[in-house]
Amino acid sequence: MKLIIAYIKPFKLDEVKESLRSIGVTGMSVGEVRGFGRQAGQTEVYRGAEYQVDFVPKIRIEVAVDDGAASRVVEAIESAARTGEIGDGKILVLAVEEVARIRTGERGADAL
Amino acid sequence: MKLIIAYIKPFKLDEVKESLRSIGVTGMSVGEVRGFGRQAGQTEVYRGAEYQVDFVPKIRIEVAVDDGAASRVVEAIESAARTGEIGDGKILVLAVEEVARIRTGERGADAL
Amino acid sequence: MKLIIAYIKPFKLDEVKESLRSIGVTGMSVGEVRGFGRQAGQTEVYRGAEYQVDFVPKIRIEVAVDDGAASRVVEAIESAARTGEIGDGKILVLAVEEVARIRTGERGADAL
Amino acid sequence: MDPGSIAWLLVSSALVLFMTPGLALFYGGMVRSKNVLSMLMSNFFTISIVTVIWVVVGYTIAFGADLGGGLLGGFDFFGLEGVTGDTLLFAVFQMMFAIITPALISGAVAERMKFSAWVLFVGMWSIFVYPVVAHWGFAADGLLFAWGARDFAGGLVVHVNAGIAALALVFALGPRKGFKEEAMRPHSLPLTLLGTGILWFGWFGFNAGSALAADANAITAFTTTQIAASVAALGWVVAEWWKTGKPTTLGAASGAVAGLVAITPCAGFVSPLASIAIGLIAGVVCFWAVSLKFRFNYDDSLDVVGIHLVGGIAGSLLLGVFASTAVNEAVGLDGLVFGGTTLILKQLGALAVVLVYGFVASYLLARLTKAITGLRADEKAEIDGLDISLHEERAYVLTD
Amino acid sequence: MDPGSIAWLLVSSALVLFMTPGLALFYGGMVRSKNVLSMLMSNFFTISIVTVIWVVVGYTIAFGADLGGGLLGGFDFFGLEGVTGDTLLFAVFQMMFAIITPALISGAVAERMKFSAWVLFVGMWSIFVYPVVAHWGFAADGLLFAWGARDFAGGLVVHVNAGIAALALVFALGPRKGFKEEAMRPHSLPLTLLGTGILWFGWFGFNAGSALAADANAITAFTTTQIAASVAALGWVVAEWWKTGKPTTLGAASGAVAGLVAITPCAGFVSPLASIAIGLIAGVVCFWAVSLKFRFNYDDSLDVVGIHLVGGIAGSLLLGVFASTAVNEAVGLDGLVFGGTTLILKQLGALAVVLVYGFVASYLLARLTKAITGLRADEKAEIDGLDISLHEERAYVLTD
Amino acid sequence: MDPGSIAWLLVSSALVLFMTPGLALFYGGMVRSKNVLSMLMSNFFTISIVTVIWVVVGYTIAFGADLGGGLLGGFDFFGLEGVTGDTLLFAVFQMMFAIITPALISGAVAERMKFSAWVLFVGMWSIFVYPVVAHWGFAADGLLFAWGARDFAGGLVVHVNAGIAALALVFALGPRKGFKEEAMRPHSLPLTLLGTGILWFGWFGFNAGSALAADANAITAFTTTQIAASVAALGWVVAEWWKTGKPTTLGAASGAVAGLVAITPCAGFVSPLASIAIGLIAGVVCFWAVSLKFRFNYDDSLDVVGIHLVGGIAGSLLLGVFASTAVNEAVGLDGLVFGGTTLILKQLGALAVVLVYGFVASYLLARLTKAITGLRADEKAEIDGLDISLHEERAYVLTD
Ligand SMILES: Nc1ncnc2c1ncn2[C@@H]1O[C@H](COP(=O)(O)OP(=O)(O)O)[C@@H](O)[C@H]1O
Ligand SMILES: Nc1ncnc2c1ncn2[C@@H]1O[C@H](COP(=O)(O)OP(=O)(O)O)[C@@H](O)[C@H]1O
Ligand SMILES: Nc1ncnc2c1ncn2[C@@H]1O[C@H](COP(=O)(O)OP(=O)(O)O)[C@@H](O)[C@H]1O
Repeated sequence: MKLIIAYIKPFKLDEVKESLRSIGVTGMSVGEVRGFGRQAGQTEVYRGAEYQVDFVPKIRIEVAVDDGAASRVVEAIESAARTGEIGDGKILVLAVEEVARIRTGERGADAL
Repeated sequence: MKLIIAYIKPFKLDEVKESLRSIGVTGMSVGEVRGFGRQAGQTEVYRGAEYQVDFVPKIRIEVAVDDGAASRVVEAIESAARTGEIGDGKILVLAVEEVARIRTGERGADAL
Repeated sequence: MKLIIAYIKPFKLDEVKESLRSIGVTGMSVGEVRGFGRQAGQTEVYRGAEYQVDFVPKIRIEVAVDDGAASRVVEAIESAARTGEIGDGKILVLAVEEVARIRTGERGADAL
Repeated sequence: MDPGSIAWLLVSSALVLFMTPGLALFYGGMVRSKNVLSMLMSNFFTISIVTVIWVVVGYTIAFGADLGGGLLGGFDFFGLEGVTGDTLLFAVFQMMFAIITPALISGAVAERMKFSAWVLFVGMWSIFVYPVVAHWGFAADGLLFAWGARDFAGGLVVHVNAGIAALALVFALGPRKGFKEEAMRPHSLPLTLLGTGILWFGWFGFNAGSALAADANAITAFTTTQIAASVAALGWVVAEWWKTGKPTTLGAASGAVAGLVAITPCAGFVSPLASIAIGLIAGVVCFWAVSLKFRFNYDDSLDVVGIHLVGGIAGSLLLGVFASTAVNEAVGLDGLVFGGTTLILKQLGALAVVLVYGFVASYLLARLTKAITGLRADEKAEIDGLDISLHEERAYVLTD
Repeated sequence: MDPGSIAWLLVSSALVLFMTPGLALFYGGMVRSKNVLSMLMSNFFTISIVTVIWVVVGYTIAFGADLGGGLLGGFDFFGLEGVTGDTLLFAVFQMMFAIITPALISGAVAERMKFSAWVLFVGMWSIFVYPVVAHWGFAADGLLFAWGARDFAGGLVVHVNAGIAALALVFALGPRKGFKEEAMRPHSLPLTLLGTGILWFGWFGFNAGSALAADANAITAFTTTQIAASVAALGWVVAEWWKTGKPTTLGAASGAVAGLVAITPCAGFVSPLASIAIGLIAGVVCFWAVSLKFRFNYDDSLDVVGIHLVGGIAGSLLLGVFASTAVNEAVGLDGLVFGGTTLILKQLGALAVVLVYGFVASYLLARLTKAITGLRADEKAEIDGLDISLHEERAYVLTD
Repeated sequence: MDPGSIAWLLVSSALVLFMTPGLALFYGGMVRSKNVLSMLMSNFFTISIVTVIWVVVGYTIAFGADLGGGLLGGFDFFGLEGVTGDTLLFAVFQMMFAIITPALISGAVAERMKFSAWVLFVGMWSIFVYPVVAHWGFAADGLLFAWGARDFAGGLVVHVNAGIAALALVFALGPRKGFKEEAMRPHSLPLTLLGTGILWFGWFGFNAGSALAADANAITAFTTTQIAASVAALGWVVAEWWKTGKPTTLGAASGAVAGLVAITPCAGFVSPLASIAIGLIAGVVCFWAVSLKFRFNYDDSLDVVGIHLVGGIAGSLLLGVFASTAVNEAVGLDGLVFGGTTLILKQLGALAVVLVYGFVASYLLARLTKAITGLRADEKAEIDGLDISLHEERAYVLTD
């Protein structure tokens, strides 16, 4: 199995979720991160003092999937999250050695 | 070494922590995520308009452990986090190539 | 490619970011976690009742890098995040099978 | 004026001023976290804009000696010239109404209107709409007042006026990206509830202060205000409990505000028992009215139309039903339940006048604003949030 | 009544009403984030329920002409019939007390009581308990007042009464899941401190308003209120600094409230110097009292017993020590330090009456409520939080 | 005193007390989330400390019969001995000023000062500095007042006095770790805006209450306060819009406070039109002044110097420009625009006296405090945050 980690623009979460759902993904976990990258951070001003904040808000998605589904998932995220502008984010694919479903104790693909 | 990632119900964190502690785990890192899965989201109502929120709050735990301890850790989490109801969560096991302790520069199992 | 995960003390984030930038790292993602480890938690008191809170706030950094850069990145984080006191944190190195840049669809090292 | 009444009007003025920050929080809690500062800023800055305008021309347009036909006040009090003592106190008390009225509108255009456009619109509206309508409804020689329509503390002048302007502006502005598709949940209901508390508190100054003395009429207005707010919250919550199965905090807050709106034109003109009926009707009707925007497809973000326009109309008409010359002679005519049929017709007429003028004038000002500054923040700003885009600030930084 | 006193009582009424939202925030900050709305809702909705009940029957039970023996007021003022002018002002001012008293109880049952049960309980309690005890303690012909016991602004009628009801309700309800095992830390102390500020501010209306005139007695009550609150905060913080090694923000807030509670029965009856002693004792005693729940195993979630019951008892008895007819003749008898020994006995007697009646009546109402709606949210609702389970709302949405 | 004036002063006292929690939130929102409770605690606890000190010695130092030369009040009112009725009301009203003045200082030393040091410093400062300067500026027989300098509601006594003490303390304390390197962004601007709303609301009591009666002068002071605050917010926002390209919420809030500060010494002595000028100057000048700390390298964390010292100086001097005996005879002399040249010199002289005494005395007290308790939290505490280190509490727990 694979763990797919994606960093995306926050307002794209809904589209990505729907896109994943439409290709049969049944689960995912989503968190907030601050991203640093090519996309410039934003200027903030407090009482006349300007600060350049390097980090921009991003959403981090984790999806564990079967080996076979991995590339479809990557593509689904890619197409849903793309705006074409800098800062659209990255997708990583990692190998997962084992998966367990807590409720049933199932292991492997059944646990997803 | 292995990295064990678990998504659990928030109110189970204390039990899972104690259970891990009792089998000798000395460290872990815990974050908040929103989970999407079989467990239905909750309805929210604002001024009469009902919204179905697909995501439910979950806790995400990361534990890096020795290869040998991995299955014990998975089981400890499993038994502590189980309620038997949908949404109890998943556990993933990933391979870790290297670990370092920042304070001492130690590497490998000693760093844990 | 590798995914480097580091748990560090929150106030060290700026130094770590600068240190990574100085060795040519162009991206990273940062989140908040609560860490459990050797470092003692803090006592909190509410209306005379004392609570020992085991978790301490930590910053979690993820950096995806080329295989060749991994050890330099680990060292850069290590030296920037070190205070020499308990709780400085850990660094994990995991293998990444694939990387994609959402904006362009690039794969592999080019996507970073 | 006796010192007791001066004391009461000073306090009332302070209370009504305090309502605007309260409103800012009430609205601020309801928007998404990326827009809360833009909401607060629109409200706070409205205090600044309107204060200046009111001092210079607003007061005199509203309360200067009528220029003829009850249409406009003359320029006798330009720059508050010669306004001192008790008259100055009245001018300041009324200033606070002039401030909160456009501030109310901000809820309808939340999360997408440009700040510069807001400043321009409020500036013009505070010259060409508010003081004009205030003259009609509040001045002794004003069109509607002289005709016999009544508005105790601003059901027409404040709430209907703001509500219809909100509708006009929403038409000119268009809906938020994602309207009816995304949830757009309130980011902090505790903030909204705090705002509700402040609004309720301040409304005693608004309504009971409008008696313009520390007397029995102020006591009546105070009482009916408290009752209507309470009963309307009850009405709204029961209605939603019955319809959606759950009583909500936002429902209680919204109901209370609906009740406060509806009692505003009636406060010192009706009995405590009548205020129970007024509150109940307002709570249920406004609960129903906030769903209209989905049906008719206008994005009144925070329900200014559903609550202030509809609640204001309800209250203004219910005055025609429950007004009692026994409670207060100054209302002039009895309402339906006391056998009077004239007042409600005058209220209807007055409503029509304010609705037509308010809509047309506000819509024209919105188009004019659009021509000068544009009305909407660009799409990227709307997506990233107005706080960072228009104000370069973040509301919450919990990570430093 | 002179306009100055009308102005002061109008303001005081507004201030006391404002205390309930303040209390909601004070409590709301102390619960976990999943229950903050349920806390706010319990308090805001109490305003609605009690306002209606007070208008219909509450006021007349409390202040109607006594039916005999000082036990109950008659039904002369049913539906506020014939209550106008100054009497209406008094009725409204007292209404605000009738509202905040049950609201105080909500802190004890936080994080587990069903909302429907709360509504029912508050409704019945506001008919069968509050106005009855108010009649005894506040009405000139009421049992305890006529007997010579004194309660300036509600030490007995409000705080002891609410505190003992809280205890009864806690017994009927049982502890929260995890009581004494989990930390259950306050989710937002800034909210609690804001609530404290509002409570303190409003309390001036509560205590100095109870002089029922803008006169020297109001000034005294105002002063002693300020002093007692300050000194009690000092006392609590010093006590905890000494005991746990750290001065806490929640300690300062809790101490201030304890002082405000304790001075309530005394405010217009004691000298400023006496209020220092009263504040100091209240701060230290209540700091100690909030630990009792762990020792005796009752889950008084937000320390309504530890602060309002204990603080109210302390204040009611300390009136027997520090009361001064030189400060205010109306107290009737001097306290111990001025050589009077009767008043403290009367205070003890009055306390006993209120404690017994309050506990028994509140416990019976709790059991009755249990029989009708059940008292507790089910376990899943308690785990998921009452906000989402009972109200289908989330307090904070920072991710949209 | 007539009941109306008593009512107004009771309310004003409550309003000024409410400003301190307001200030706590205003400041609390601006610090990082790990220090917000320490900020709230410093402010709330200041209420406790100063209340006690004021009752015991502060009032009599400030308003006891002069001991000679206008330097100090005598000990006639030690422990508020013999202070009752109207005099007690005055003492309580003035107490609230004595409280908020040191509270203002807390913003300058935010995020690093030890709590024990703060307690000690405030205690001594409230004996040796505040009441002394209050005597000079406010007492009829005080040095500066008798000489002919004027300070309507505390431009010198409150704002310059607090501002210069802040500067002295900042010198003694040194900058925060990371000053000029890290961003140190406000953690919750909604909290700051809420605080601004409360401050603005309370300031009506501060300034219009200082008329000490519900009369025409109170009305004037009320009006000029409202105008100056509004215009200063406008001025600040326009200045920053022009300079940085964006209008900010924090700018609007800061400007409003700057205007309120500057109008304080002038409120009842100038005309509404003059208050426009005063507000405008204050807004622009203070916007410029908050940048000085970066240039001159002193870490005045939340700009107490930039806003209160500079705004207080501006207002005190502008009184010399705009004072009008036609508005209020009590100002004694006309300002420059009315041809008077003496008043501004007296204002300058008075400023010099307060600046020198305030700086020297505050600096000495800071050194004394350092010798006794130390001034700063240790480095680890500063890094971890003062909340958890000094108070063992966390402001926000959203995860339980
Ligand atoms: N090497 C990396 N490791 C981890 N996360 C990264 C890395 N590079 C980029 N990211 C994440 O992806 C986001 C987008 O990257 P960025 O370089 O700004 O634009 P783009 O995706 O268009 O190349 C970043 O904000 C960050 O969250
Ligand atoms: N494929 C997945 N990848 C990542 N996280 C998942 C995945 N499936 C489920 N989860 C996480 O596990 C949680 C529980 O999953 P769910 O399907 O609701 O119930 P169950 O664990 O009983 O199968 C989800 O809320 C989500 O956080
Ligand atoms: N086994 C582990 N798995 C995941 N995270 C860990 C683990 N051990 C420690 N951590 C993280 O590293 C942080 C520091 O660890 P700790 O044991 O306190 O000190 P040190 O880094 O000095 O050994 C913890 O707070 C936690 O966030």
